[in-house]
Amino acid sequence: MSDTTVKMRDIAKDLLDKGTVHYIIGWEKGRFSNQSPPAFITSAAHADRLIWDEYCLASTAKYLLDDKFPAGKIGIFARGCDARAINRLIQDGQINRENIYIVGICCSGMKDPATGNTADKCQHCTHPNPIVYDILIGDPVPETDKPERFKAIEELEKLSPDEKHAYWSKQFEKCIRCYACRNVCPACNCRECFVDQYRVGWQGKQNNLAENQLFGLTRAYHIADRCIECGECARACPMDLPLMELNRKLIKDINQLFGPYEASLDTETTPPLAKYHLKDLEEFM
Amino acid sequence: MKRIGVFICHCGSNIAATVDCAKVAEAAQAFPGVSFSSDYKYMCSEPGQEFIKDSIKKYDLNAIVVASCTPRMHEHTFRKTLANGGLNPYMFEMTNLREQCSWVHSDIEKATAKAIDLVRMSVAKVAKNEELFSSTIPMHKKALVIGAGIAGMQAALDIADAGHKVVLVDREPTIGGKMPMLDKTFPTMDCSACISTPKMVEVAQHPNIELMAYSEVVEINGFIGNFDVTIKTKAKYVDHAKCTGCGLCETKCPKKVPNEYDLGMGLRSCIYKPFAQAVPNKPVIDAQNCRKLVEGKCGVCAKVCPTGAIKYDDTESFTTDTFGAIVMATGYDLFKWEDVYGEYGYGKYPDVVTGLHFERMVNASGPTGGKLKRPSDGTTPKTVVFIKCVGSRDSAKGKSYCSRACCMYTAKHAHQFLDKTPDGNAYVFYMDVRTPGKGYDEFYESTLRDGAVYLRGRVSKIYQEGGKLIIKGEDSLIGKQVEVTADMVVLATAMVPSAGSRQLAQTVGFLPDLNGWYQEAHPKLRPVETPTAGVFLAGACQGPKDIPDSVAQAGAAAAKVCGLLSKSQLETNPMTAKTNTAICSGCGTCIPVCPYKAIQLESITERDHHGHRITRNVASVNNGLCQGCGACTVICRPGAIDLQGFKNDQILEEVDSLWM
Amino acid sequence: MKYAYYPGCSLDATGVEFDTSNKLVAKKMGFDLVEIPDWNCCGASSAHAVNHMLALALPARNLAIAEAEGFDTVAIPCAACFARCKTTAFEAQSSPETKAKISDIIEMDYQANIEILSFLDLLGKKIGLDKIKPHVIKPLTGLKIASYYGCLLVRPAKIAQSDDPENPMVMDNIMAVLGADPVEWGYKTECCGASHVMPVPKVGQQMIHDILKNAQINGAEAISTACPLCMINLDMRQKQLNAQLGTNFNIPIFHFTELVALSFGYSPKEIGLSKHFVSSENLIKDTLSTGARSDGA
Amino acid sequence: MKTIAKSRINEALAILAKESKLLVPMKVNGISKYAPWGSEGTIQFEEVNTLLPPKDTLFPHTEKMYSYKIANQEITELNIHDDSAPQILFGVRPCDMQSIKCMDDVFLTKSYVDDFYKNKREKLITICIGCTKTAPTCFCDSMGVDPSRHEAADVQMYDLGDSYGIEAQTEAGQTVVNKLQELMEDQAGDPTAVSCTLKVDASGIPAKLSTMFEHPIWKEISRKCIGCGTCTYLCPTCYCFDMETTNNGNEGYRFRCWDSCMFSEYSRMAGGHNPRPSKNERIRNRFLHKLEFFNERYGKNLCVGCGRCIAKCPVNVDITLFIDKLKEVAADEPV
Amino acid sequence: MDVIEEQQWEPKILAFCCNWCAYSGADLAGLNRMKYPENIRILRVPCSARVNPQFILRAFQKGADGVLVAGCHPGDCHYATGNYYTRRRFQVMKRLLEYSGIDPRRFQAKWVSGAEADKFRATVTKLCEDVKAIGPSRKLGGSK
Repeated sequence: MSDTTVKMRDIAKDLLDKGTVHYIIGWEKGRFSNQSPPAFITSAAHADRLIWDEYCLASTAKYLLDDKFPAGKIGIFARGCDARAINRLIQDGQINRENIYIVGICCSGMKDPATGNTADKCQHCTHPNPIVYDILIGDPVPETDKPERFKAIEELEKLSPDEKHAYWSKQFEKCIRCYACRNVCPACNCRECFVDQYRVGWQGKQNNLAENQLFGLTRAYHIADRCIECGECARACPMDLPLMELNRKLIKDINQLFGPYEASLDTETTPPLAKYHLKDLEEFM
Repeated sequence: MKRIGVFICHCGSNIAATVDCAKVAEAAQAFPGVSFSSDYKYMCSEPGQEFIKDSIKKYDLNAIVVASCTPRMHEHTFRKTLANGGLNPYMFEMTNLREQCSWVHSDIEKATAKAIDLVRMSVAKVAKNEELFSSTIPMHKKALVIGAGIAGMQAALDIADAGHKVVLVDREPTIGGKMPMLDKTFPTMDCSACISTPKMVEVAQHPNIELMAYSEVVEINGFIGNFDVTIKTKAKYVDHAKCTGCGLCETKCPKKVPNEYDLGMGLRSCIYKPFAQAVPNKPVIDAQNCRKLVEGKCGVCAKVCPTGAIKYDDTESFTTDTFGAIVMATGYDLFKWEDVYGEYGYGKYPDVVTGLHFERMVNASGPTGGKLKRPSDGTTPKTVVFIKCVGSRDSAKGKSYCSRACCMYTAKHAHQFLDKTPDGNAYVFYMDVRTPGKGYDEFYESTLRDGAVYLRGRVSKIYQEGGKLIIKGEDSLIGKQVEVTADMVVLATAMVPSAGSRQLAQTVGFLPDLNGWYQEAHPKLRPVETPTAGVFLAGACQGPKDIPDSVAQAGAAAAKVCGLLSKSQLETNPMTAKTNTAICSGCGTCIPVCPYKAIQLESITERDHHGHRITRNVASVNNGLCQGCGACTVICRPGAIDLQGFKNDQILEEVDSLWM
Repeated sequence: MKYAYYPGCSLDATGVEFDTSNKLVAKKMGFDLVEIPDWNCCGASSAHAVNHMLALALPARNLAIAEAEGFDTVAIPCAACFARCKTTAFEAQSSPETKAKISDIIEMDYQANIEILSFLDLLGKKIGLDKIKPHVIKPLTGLKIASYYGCLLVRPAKIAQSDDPENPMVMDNIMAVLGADPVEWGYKTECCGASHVMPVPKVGQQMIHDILKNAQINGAEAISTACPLCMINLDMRQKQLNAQLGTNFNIPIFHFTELVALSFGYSPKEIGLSKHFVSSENLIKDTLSTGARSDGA
Repeated sequence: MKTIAKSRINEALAILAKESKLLVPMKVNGISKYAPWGSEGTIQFEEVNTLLPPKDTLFPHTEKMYSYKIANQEITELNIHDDSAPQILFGVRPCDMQSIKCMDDVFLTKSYVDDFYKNKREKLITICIGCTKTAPTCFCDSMGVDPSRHEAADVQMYDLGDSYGIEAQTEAGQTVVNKLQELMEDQAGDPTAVSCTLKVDASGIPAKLSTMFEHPIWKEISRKCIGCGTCTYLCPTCYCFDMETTNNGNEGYRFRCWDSCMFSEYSRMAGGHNPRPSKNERIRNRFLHKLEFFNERYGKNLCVGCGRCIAKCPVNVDITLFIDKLKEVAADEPV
Repeated sequence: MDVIEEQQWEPKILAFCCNWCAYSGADLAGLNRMKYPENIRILRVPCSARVNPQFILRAFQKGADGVLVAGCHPGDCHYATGNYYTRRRFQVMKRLLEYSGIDPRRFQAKWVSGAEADKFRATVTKLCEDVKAIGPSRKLGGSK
């Protein structure tokens, strides 16, 4: 058992015993050895269910949306990605920092349950260490800004319009509109998603290439300047759509057009599309 | 269920010549929701409008589309028609068949096809229209003018003369601003004080103007028609109710300090009026220097004051009031050249002065009684060099803009100097001479005839040698370096926004431009308005101006204010943004996007799906402030905030209708 | 403390006494000047007019060596060398491409992160006046001195990054610490015209003349310089000037470190003041004697 | 028994593909599903199961129902849509075969007959192939399904190593088999029986659940659910759908498309009230439907143990773990 | 679409115009009787900042052959700052469309003042020519 696991359990016990938090969100083992799904520990007695291993893939932060008005503090174990997700939710006015107690964990990446290789979402992680926490477990792991994470996008950009269209059609034909991408995404924190607003008619309900792609592009645009690159959407997608190739495209362009920006490193900086500069670039206007 | 009426206008032959109106009407008849459709020669004509009203009754129509000219022309006309016909005026859409179809196309078949599409769009949209009602907001018939320079005074007078109450605020102990400091005004050379001080008196005596000198606006809330303003009046230490302004205290005050009004070139007592004709013509005590207030000693003024007006325990006071409109007239300051122009000596050479110093020196009521004397040794300068664009049009050291007045006052200064010093030499270093104004160029010509030497080029260095100033520069016309030995140098320093104006703008709720000048609502069409409804601009606070321009703009701003104050209440435009609180998650992304600060988070209490009472934030739009641009609707991902009249579903329907 | 030291060609020749006094001062103040091994000419005065990349590559090589040797600061006495090095660093820092090109040419990795200081800034700013003061045992009390910076130490402003392009004060401050009395004058940063005296003597001489004259008028007994070229130019040509323009200049010119060294107690002989064209013997005698007196034995 | 050598299977498929649309397990565009034979991709007879269930052959993700035309606010034309055609579902696994039985119950019995389904079902021939190996997530035998065969299939096939054993189980099946006569030979050999490694004891569950509607267990197991539709859309038996109309000016059509009881707006009513406001109620509904309600109405579980939801749930909500947990807790005692 | 249709195909181009600049620019073009292709359909919005990128996606989904968004020049926005947001939104959007395989020439955003009738004419004419050159739109997620 890793000493991170031990620390997690001790901290959880302590927090729950002291009543600092009334429950804490972490991970536990699933039925199979390559499954470590999220866990909700409500009493110190259950703290030993907590586990930290290479299959803790799911993000913990999004669950805070299920309990926006908590009876007491919520404890949460957070890695770099979870911490940024928490910032996202705070900046979007969905949760209060005072309501949560963050146990930061420095994370050196997870494995893909299918292949056992480093999970895609972790391969391109630029912030493995939590940027916000109340206490921290482990020593910070080295961080790099991984410019190579835009390689795939640059490759796609080289294709002709027809090839691009073919590529994305092939992808969105697969989409079954289960909305797992949306539901795991910390930037998708609307009370009612545009796809559910049939009266307004943003999005048709039929499952066909056109509607699927409309959904995909719209969602990508909605999170364009707020995506924290946790990669959960791509991981959760049962049809293996390369969703980060959409998100990173937008991130790449926004950085290029309006200057380097990484979402949710703090809770103050206004996202690039919600502000402007008089001297902004004009490519074609 | 909508019962839509469609009316296709021939506009004589303007439309009918290129568009088969009957065919369009026929096609429209088949559009979903259309109950009646027809074409007509002139929809805007009296009978045309009657036709609409009759059809509304006859066919029980509840939404109307008129396809004619541009809505920018007749939208309002037809809205009224609907109202008279008993429909809500906003159950209306207009199709632009003239400017955007018949006039720009010649192929009848294609133009008609396009016309049918355009009408289909309007029908699709109107099918989603909802009744809108404009609310009204009360108009407080009182104006606030901030800054009592020539622009502020002029605006106040014009508004007051129109019979409206005005409060005129200035932070200085006297009103008047910079103009009374000047000696003469170009191009007419009439005495500046002689034409400005009477205005000051007029302001003071006007029954509709309440003067608040030595006061500052500290807080502004509310919106057009209802600005709640808090004004701070600084401690004067003199009870102006008792004071008669006899001036005895000033003569007896034992301590003298440099006089700001003379830019420190002269002295004043610590209980003082900035200058003889100050308005109000009563003194204040300078708390930083008064011995009584600083050391507790002295108290001479209190002893000598015949009316016992001295009040050492005076404190600052706050007043609050509500105004319908605000005029910003905060004017300008002079660019701090000493901070950056090292080549001119960073201000360490006493005989390098600004134009305003020069004004005070040649001013009969100035520190030298109108005699031109070198600050260093009091001798009369024989050779004076004038340098223009010090801080203006110089993005390297100062501002990139032109300060507009300098060319003229420099010409005036050169003229005045040569006038006072027959055997003197005036050199003017310039980049360009800009004299766009009535009688301006003639004046410049006359200055040349007076003998002023204009050198086209920049000065690279000023230094002292013996008692003299050496000015090294370039004459770009002969392409040579020139060196002038002079007794005095006068710098035409740039105009910059007056200190604190940016902060004040934020208090009011709009942003200054890149240079800190107040940004007009539209550079061409709304030059005296600000983006904030009910707030107007007068004078140099909007950008460098000379006196006539400032006065003219003040008049314009006043006219706008009078227009507002003549109403007892304002109809708000109902086509404003509106929040669907059920969808709004209170993320607040829309707030910074609104140029009018019309959106705020407000907390609402409701029961959640499990019946628990919860209190959460939602965006709320103040439709007194909202101007209906719709920027917020796009930033709102779930479309919780939507623009009435241009709702998301309306526009989507329009788009879809094109591909039916 | 160790600093890389780039003397440049002139300190091997006309400015040798500058080099000497620099080293004396360093010795007394207890910091090491380590000459950059195998340094080459910085190319000043000709290269940049001929080939842009060459003008960048020449100084870059020296800087790269210094970087490789592990120095974080290089001190450069010669104003021209200083200007060239700063320019190189500036261009490399502002464009990765340029940096890469340079490194490619010199076949060394030039990081462009070593700090480049004029000897003036090294003493007056980096090390600091308070470190100089304690060593002043023979104050130059009352010596009216005009601090002359010339052009290359302050221009172009965004490259030279002097304390103030229009009115620099470093040297004046140092002089004050030495007990001298820096005069307020107008020609601190005017060009001395060194490059004109050969091709167009008239222009060059006039420029020298103006500097000397202005210093004189403002009561300077001597001029302190921070550039070997200015130094030689102002010093060597006074006689010629007097002949040509009928003036009678006799103003001693110093490398500023010579004056520092003097106040540190080194003898004119050690410093090599005798190499100057305009003799400073009497002036120094008087000054030091008054200094001695004001020391108040 | 009658067999066909694996080497000749393509000939068999070619014959079957003559008269009707032939669907076979394939990996197309990275996703394994039942695709028309010959489409671009790789055939996967040896794989245990497809990622996508065969349910859309009978119950398409999006299904046009009828189209209409309007003039002057009156309906002028109304066309019922029927795109049913002869189909053969080849190589379907027993669990998925069971799921078709479940859907038959829903769409064809208890006095309601859904014509859109019926038309397709009647024209469908099912050729089931018994499993010789199982995936870690397979638990069909715990749900009463025999992994090696399914009686409801028209034709049952067995993997005998280098040949397939073939048995017709219905008339329709027999006619199909007859077409393959010349490819078939007689051969001894009996199918290897397999059983799943993942086991759960589902006995007595329906009865127990019927008393547990308010039990705290729901809150506990639903907590980690993210409310996406992965489980329902990959589930071979989930048959919930929504009906919508697309209106395009004066014409339009009505369609139905899959919906998921896991979506919050699935149960949201026009007025905004939602009887299943949180995932707590939604998970409860889904599991009760699978393991109780359906049992009460049709006498079988609506879970066939294919394990797709276990394999693909992004947060590993696991129906088998739930069943295990049910065993532990007493109906009245809170967890 | 078959050959015959191909020949008589006329592109349909949707133009979002802000009420204060682009739309009045279009009006002025009419006033001056300038001629431009019939393929343009103008949709009036108060400000270019009201144009939701989703509208553009929708248009391409429905089969628009080209889309134009036109607003006031920066600094001239009737609502002071609207078009600054437009500028950011659509630079990003254009790149996303291109990335999704929609020929960049099909989407344009342009500044057209109320006085620039000719710029409006030129813009829509060019857009129309470009689109005609590329051929019928391959619908977003659809086929030609």
